[in-house]
Amino acid sequence: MTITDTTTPAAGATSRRLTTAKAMVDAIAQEMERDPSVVYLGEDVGAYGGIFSSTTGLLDRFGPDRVLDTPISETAFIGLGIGAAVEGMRPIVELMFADFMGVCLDQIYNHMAKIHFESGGNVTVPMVLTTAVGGGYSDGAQHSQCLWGTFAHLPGMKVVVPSNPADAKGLMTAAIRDDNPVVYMFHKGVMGLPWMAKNPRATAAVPDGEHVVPIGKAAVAREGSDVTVVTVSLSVHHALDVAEKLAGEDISVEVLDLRSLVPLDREAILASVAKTGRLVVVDEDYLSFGMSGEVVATVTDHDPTMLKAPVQRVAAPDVPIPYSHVLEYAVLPRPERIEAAVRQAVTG
Amino acid sequence: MTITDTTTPAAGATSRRLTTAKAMVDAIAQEMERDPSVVYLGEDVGAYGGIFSSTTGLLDRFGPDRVLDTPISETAFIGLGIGAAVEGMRPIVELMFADFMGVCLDQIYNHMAKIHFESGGNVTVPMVLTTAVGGGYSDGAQHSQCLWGTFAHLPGMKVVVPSNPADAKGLMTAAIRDDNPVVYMFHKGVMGLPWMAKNPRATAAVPDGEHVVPIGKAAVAREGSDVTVVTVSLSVHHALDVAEKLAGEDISVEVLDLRSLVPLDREAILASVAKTGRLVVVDEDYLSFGMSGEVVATVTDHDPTMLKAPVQRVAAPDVPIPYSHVLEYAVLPRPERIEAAVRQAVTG
Amino acid sequence: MTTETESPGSVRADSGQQHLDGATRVGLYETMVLCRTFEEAILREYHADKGPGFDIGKGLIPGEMHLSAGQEPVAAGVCAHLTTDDALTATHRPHHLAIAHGMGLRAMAAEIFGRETGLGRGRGGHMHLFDPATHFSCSGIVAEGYPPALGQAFAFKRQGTDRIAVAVAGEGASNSGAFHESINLAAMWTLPVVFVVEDNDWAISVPRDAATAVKSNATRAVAYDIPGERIEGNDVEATWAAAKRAVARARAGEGPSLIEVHTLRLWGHFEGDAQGYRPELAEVPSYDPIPRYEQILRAAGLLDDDAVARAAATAKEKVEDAVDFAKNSPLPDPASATSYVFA
Amino acid sequence: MTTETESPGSVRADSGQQHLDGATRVGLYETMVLCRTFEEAILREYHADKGPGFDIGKGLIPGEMHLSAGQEPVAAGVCAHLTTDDALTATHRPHHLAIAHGMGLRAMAAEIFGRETGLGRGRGGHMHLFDPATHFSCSGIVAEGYPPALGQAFAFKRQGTDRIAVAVAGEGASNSGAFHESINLAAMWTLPVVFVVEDNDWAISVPRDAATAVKSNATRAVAYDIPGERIEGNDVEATWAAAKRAVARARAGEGPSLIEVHTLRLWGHFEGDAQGYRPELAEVPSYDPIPRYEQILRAAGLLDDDAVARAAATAKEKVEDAVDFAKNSPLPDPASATSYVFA
Ligand SMILES: Cc1ncc(C[n+]2csc(CCOP(=O)(O)OP(=O)(O)O)c2C)c(N)n1
Ligand SMILES: Cc1ncc(C[n+]2csc(CCOP(=O)(O)OP(=O)(O)O)c2C)c(N)n1
Ligand SMILES: [Mg+2]
Ligand SMILES: [Mg+2]
Repeated sequence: MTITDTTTPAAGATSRRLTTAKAMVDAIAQEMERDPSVVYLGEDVGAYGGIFSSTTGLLDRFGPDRVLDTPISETAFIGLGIGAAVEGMRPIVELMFADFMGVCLDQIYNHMAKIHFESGGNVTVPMVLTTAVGGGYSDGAQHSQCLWGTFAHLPGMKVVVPSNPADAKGLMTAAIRDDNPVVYMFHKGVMGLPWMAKNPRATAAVPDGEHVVPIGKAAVAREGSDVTVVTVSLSVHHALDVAEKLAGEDISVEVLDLRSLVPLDREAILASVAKTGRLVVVDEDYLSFGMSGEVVATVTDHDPTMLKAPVQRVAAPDVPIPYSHVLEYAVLPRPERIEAAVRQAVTG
Repeated sequence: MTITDTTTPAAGATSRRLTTAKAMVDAIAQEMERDPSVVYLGEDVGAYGGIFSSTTGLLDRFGPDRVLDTPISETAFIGLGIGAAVEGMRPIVELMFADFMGVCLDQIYNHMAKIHFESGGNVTVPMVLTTAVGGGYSDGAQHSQCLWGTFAHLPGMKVVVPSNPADAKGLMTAAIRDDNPVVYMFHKGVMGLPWMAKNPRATAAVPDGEHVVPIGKAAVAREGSDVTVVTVSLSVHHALDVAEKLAGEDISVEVLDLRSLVPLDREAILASVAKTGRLVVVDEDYLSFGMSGEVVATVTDHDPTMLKAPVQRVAAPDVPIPYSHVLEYAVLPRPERIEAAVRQAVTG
Repeated sequence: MTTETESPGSVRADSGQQHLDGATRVGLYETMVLCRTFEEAILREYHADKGPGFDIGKGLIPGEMHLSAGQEPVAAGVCAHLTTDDALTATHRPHHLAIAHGMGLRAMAAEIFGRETGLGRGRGGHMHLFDPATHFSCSGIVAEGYPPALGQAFAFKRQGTDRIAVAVAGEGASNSGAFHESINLAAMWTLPVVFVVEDNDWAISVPRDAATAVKSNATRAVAYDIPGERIEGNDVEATWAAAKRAVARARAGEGPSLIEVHTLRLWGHFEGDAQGYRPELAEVPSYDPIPRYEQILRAAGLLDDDAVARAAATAKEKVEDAVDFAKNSPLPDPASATSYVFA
Repeated sequence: MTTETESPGSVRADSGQQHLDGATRVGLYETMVLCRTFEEAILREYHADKGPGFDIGKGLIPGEMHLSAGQEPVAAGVCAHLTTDDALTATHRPHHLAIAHGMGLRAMAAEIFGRETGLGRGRGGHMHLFDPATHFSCSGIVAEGYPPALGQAFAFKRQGTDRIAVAVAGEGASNSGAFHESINLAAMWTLPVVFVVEDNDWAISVPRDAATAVKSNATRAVAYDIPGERIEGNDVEATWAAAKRAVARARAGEGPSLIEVHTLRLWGHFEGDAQGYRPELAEVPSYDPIPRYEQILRAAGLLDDDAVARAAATAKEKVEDAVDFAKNSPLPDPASATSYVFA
């Protein structure tokens, strides 16, 4: 077993190159093998293997008692997961798109997230809620959102947002073993799906065997000294691309992959900003009242004078995600917008 | 008619002293009188008059065709409001507690909030969603939340949060007349209910006749020069109490009542912080990924060097609202916590 | 398979008395008395120090208080067939069900008083009673207590036991989405759940007739192809009999059933509710099911003055012990207010 | 009140042909052909430039694409009774309903191509067609198109008109909370709504039998005391007849009805769906309702080769005109990406 808090597998461990989706399934399969109380439920998670390949092969391997297709009754089947978790199982329940949270958010945030607290710690809800997020392929305003800011605002659930295959495996293993509810938000654009444009980083080395990435530790995806880019998920890939490009111009960009919003690794944010004094936050979720503000406030809670220049926030500008490609790309934090923000930060 | 962007009624207008609840009803009744397309629907809004007196007397005055008790089917009746608004009515729909949003958020944020955008501006949804928020009376984790950060994060709806009777009336009038969906969040603690502890400010002068407070303009509830407290709703009352108290010690506190989160009056925040250089954000909603971070980021987007000291954020510390009075008061932004934060800000 | 499946929507006329022996009948009575005694004590303590006037946030028991007086027949009739290994999910009005299901009164009372010794260390309050020992839970969100019961039933089934889950909601809740989704899923997966609807005619101030398109929620069982029964008259014995069938069906692995009991909200929706909207208000006390059942058992020779007094005294003793325990328990430490968010 | 109320859950055997005159029957056929022709054109354009390989985000029509081929009988049969003053709310699979309801093909196509001339100026896309002219809307969230229809019906009723709203969802949607809440509320408030369930046997890869506890959703009408009918065989004329009754009832102020049509998903759930989960895949094309209806009308002497060719040509012309219009329309200006959030 490897335990790592960086994206590089521990020395000595063997590894294979996998897509993020396969790495995620790898973790689930290993945990299902290890622990009979792990089951996976959701829509089209059986024969279909998950619309975004989050469960491919699991039905064949573990059968319909462990991998269950549900009716389109998110409130009922997420609630079912909660009750099963309360009775000692470790269900993984898939909400097909995070955009659908509105049909079942009561089970998620008034029950899954609060029971442990309301019970004074006497009841645990060891459940993983997996859900697909993100846009970039013209799926319109109801199928393209990230919404992690919404989940992270509501206390009682951990919120994990992997950006790459190794983390997808390691964070999934940690999520399943966690005694708390964990929302595991996978961006379609990092899954490495054959039918969707992807960054080359969506396929990478993944440690074999057990691999755990502790929840709550950010990763310095790239070290740098001039400016800090704090981000998560697909935007990590874009930020790394931008950092590589600007390295040629002697702009040294540090990219911090938060990996989870809850817990938020505030120390890592402060450590990086202490070094660079310049901050760009890249968030594919909506700009206002979300992650980008929280990252900024982490700094100003501590010491606003760490910031040598205005913070650049690159996010979806408080507009529903438009369908038309040209409009969608105008609102997403595409590399061009990130690059412009980084340049602004270093010159500002 | 008076149009005002301060909390003081325009000179010359007559006024009466009303509770916030009565002021809200006053606006609704005037608009129902004026516009037959205005209806009010929700649970217990008829004979009961609204659990928090949001509709007292309306049934008697306008009859059951205009003031409609609904089944406990929030998804259905909020959706009904949306469809009616699309066809030219101006429904006001009450979600009894904001805490219940999870049973109907899909209608709210995937439909009410997005239809105008998705239709390229061709369809309008002139609907008001009223909802009670806030704690302080031991109603536990599912009935005490503010959650305005959640609503404000999701684009497409205005989010109004009145703190006092005159604004409650003026913002309600504006909300009903607005061609956009407006979420009108009234804190139980500002309603002036006879059966709940209240701040004396919950009863105040309210202009007679038509009274409109434009949505999106913050109010300087108290001028000051040493430190800015940015807040909303019940916390405005507490902040004013603290400001009064500290005035005796020659600490001059400016209190900014945002009045709406969407639109957010960023100019008002910047103007005040430019003057004081010190910022305290008081938010009864959860600390992280919410309003407090957004207020801070408003400053750092512009110029972080405006901040002479760490920002103090006084909010619910990412914990579900506890039932037991001693615990609840420990997590709410009570005057003591605000006072301590203000002192820290001015000395820090 | 019980006979109800043949006609799932029909209302059963026989109250089932023939199945009950004397001890069981007296037991039902005693359970009802214990529930009522508890509620009366809470009522007293709740109002003891809300004044001057009525301030909901004041007193030893602050906050909303939904008491269940009048609905004891449901709790007694259903829970008689359960052990504490079975799960029960209740609503914002949970006390009678918690007590009938065997929850320890001390920890329950202490939670209602917001004490560190409470079931939830004072974090939950009266709408949030979580008791791992009796697999009891409740929720303040209407109808949203149904879905978690499915998961408890799912786990019990997986574990190869005959344990079941009972999910309770009010008639108002039967128009919520969670009701529909839960029953369909339980039916599809043949989960050992008994769905119970407590029809007390009111959802706060909204009468059943203004909210529910059918006269009987048993009719809705048809929509899921499961047995459904409606019990009229707040009849504890008929409830007992219907629950017996439904519980047996669930334990036998035959899947869920739905039982609606026409019961009575003897008091207001919550304390402080003046009930101005309730036309039959003056008559309500005359419908109280406990004196009525007492008369029946007296007539059957199963109760006399002595037995009635003994039941009252026993209940009083247990309840006052719990209330004393609660009042003498420490309040939580404010410094611990942020604990227990995560395990 | 129509006779269905006597036995709301029963399946009607008569397809209603006797009510249809020849022109109506040919009209139904032509509507179906128009819908199909549109879908075939979208299919062609959608796949024209997704390669190399298949990249869902690429091409003139990017994103998810849910086509309705096979479900034309529902659209034709229901919409024949509507005018564009009536409202219709559809699902993620909306094209057939939009077309049968009279939506302008140019603005519709332009929206699907993401153009500034589209119904939503390219903001919405194929799951978000909003047309004030025909009171048409749709939603990508399963079952959540039902509630807004209630409000349209509510407004129409208030306005004293006999306009109605039709709400359409798939059989998979019938297990969602919004389905239940909406029908109950419409029944309670006697709203002029016709609820339609398109049962195409599948919810993506999940078969109806694995999701819905009853064989017929008409049965669920019982749970709301409204008439319910299920049409077997993807029968456009039976659908027409059932819709006629339901629409008349709604217009007469008698309240909602529920109609389930057993229809056919001729293609994948969305484009790119290999349908490996679908055992009967090979036979599916043989169930195509359009050739089958064509045979019936030929046998009845209402269609011949010429008429069939004419219908095809007319449809093709309209559709290709719309597609050309769309392709020749300007893309939105990226600088306007943040417009239209607020009015
Ligand atoms: C989803 C939701 N909507 C509204 C409420 C507010 N509320 C609390 S109890 C209640 C009435 C419930 O009626 P019923 O289900 O009949 O239960 P009863 O109170 O009669 O026991 C309402 C509307 C809530 N708690 N949750
Ligand atoms: C609330 C919600 N859950 C899940 C989905 C994902 N989803 C889209 S279509 C679909 C299947 C819908 O099945 P059905 O209602 O039968 O309609 P059909 O696709 O067969 O026309 C699912 C699960 C969704 N859009 N909304
Ligand atoms: Mg009730
Ligand atoms: Mg289907």
